[in-house]
Amino acid sequence: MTGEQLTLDLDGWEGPLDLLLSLARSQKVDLRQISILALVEQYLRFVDKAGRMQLELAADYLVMAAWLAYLKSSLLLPRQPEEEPDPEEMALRLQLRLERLAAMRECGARLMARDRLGRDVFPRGAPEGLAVQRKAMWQAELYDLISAYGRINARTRPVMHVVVDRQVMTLEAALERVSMLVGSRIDWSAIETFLPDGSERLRRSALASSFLAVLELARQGKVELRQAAPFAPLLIRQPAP
Amino acid sequence: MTEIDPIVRAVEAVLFASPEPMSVDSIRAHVGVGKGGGDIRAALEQLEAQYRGRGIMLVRRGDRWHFQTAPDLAHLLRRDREEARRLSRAAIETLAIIAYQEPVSRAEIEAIRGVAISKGTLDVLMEAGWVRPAGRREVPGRPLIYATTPAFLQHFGLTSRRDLPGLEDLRAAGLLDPVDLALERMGEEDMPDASPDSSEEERD
Amino acid sequence: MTEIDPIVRAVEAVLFASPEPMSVDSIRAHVGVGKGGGDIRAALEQLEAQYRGRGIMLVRRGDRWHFQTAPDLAHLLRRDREEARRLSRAAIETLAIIAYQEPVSRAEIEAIRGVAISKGTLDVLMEAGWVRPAGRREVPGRPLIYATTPAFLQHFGLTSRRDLPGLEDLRAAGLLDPVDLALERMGEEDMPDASPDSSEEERD
Repeated sequence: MTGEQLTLDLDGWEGPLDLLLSLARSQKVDLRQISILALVEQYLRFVDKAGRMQLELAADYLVMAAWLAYLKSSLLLPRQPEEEPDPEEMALRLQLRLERLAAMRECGARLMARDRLGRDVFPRGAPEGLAVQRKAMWQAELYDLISAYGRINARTRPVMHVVVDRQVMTLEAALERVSMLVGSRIDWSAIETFLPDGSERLRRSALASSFLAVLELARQGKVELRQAAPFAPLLIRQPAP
Repeated sequence: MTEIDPIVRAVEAVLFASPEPMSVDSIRAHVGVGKGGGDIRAALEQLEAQYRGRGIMLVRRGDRWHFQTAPDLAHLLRRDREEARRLSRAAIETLAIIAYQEPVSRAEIEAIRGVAISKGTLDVLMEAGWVRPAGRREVPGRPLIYATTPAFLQHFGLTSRRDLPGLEDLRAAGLLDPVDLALERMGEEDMPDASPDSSEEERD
Repeated sequence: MTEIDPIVRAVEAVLFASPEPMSVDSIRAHVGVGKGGGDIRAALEQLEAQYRGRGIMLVRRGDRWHFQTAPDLAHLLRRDREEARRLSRAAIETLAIIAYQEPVSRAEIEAIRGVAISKGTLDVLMEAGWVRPAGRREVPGRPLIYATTPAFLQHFGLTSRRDLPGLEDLRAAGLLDPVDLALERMGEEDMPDASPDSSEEERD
C-alpha cells in the first residue's frame, strides 16, 4: 500500500492530524471521497510499524491511535441504535477536520506563492523620505501679557512700608498729664481716671504710657500707688505732705 | 510621458519619496490640496494608469498606496539579495489560519491544526509585523485573539483581505466554519432528524 | 506611457529598487543584456526623456544614474505641522518687558525680572514673530536690544503699543499687587472695623 511507503521520519509531521492528512492524500485526491476505515487502517499500521522500530512516538500520536481503534471497532460492529456517539458522525467529523486542515495548508501555500514585497517586488531603494516639521504656533492672550507685566512690577517694585497714622500718647505727655491731675485729687483715684477722652486706640496707648509715668512718679516720690490684689484697680494719690 | 497635471506630479513625487505606503490623507497633507481629497484619488488613478506596463507600478495595499517594481521583473532584482528567512510549515499554516479566519484565538488555531503551536510560531509572525493581538474573545478565560496587519497586506501584495486567494470559494464551501457548525449545517440539510446535540459530545 | 521597451522597463525597475546610484555596468549586470551596453545607455536616455517634467526624474551623477524627486517639489516632502503651544511664564514676562520698555537689552530684561533668561526664551519669542533684534545699545559691550514687531501688535489685537494698559490702569485693575498684599487686603475687607476691640483683646 502506498501508505507504507511514507517514511517514518516523525520530525516531518506536524502532529497526528497532519500525519492522517498525508495518509489520506496518498489514498485519494478528494478528501470527501476517502474511506475513513482505510485511513484508520493506514494510521494504525503506521503506528504499529513505528512501535516495532522502537521509534518513540509522542503521546498525542498514541492518543489518536487509540481513538481511531475505537472508531474502527464502532464502525465495524453492528450498531446499537441508542449508542452514543454515533460512529458515522465521528467519522464525518474526522473527515471535516482533515478538509479544514487541508484547506488552510493550501491557503498557506498560495499566500507564500504570491509576489512578496522584498522578495519578488521591491519598494524604492533609496526613498528621499518625508519629513514632518513640527512648527509651534505660539499663543498668548493680551491678559497673559499685561498680568505678567503687573506681576513683574509687583515683584520688583521697591518695597515701602507705610505705617498707619495712629493716635498715641507719649511718655512725656503722660508724665505731664498725670503730674498735673494728681495734684487736684483729694483721695485715691483709679489710673483710668487720668486718661484723656478719645478713641479706644488712644486710650490704650494712654493707659500704657500713664502706667509708666505713674511708676516713674512713684519712684520720684511724687505719687503713692495702691493695689488690693493682682488685676485689682490701680489707685493713685498725691502723698500726704 | 506627455503633459502632466501638477497634482499628479506632486502625488508622484511624494509617493516616490515616502519610505512607506501612504494613505490618501497623508498624501494630501503633503501635496497640500485642500477639500475632500477627490483630486488626490483622481491623481492616484491617473498614475496607476500611466505606470501600467512599466517597470514600476502603483499599487494599493489596504487603504495605502505605494510604488513597487513589476512582479515579472523579480528575477532581475532578486540577485544579490538574501532570501528572506523561510517560514516553518507551522508558521505558514498559522498565518493562513489567522488571515482567512481572523480574528482567531490560539485554541482555535490549534483545533484546526490538531496540534499545539509552539510559542515561537506566533512570535515569528508578530516579529515579521504580519500579525498582531486584536483584543480578547469574550468567552470564559477571555483568550487573546489575533488578526493580520496592514504590513501583512503590503508584504503579500493584497489590496485588502477580500483579495486573499480563494477566500470566496472557501467561504462558499463552508470550509471556514468550525467543524461543529459544519456538522450542524449538514444535519439540517441531510439528516433532518439527527440530533445536533450529540455532536457536542466527543471532543478529543 | 504607451508601449514600453523591455530593456527600458528593466532599467527603470533596477534603478528604482537600487539603494544607491548605479553605473551603466552594474545596471547591465542586473538587466542581463549582453553586448556593449549601448542598449543600456539608449534605455537611460529614453527614461530620462520619459520622466522629464514629471514628479520624479532620472539624473546622472558622474557616471552613475538614479531617480530622484523633482527639485521644485522638494517643499512637498517637508510638511509643516502647526501645533498650538502656550508661552512659558518666563517667555510671557520677557515679552511683557520688551513690549512695555522697548528697546531693551537682555541684561536689562534680566535686571527687571530679577532672574537670568535662557537663550531659548528670546528664541521662542523671535520664532513666534513677536520680537526682533533692533540694533545695539551704544554702551560698552554694545549689547543687542530687542523690540516688538507688527505681528506682535496684530496677535494681541493692539493698534499700537500705546494701547497697552499703563501702570495706573494695572494698579486699578489690581494687577500690580503682589499676591500676598492682595490677600491681606481681602482679609481686611472681610472684617472691616466691625469690632476691632474684641478682635484685639483676644491677643495676649
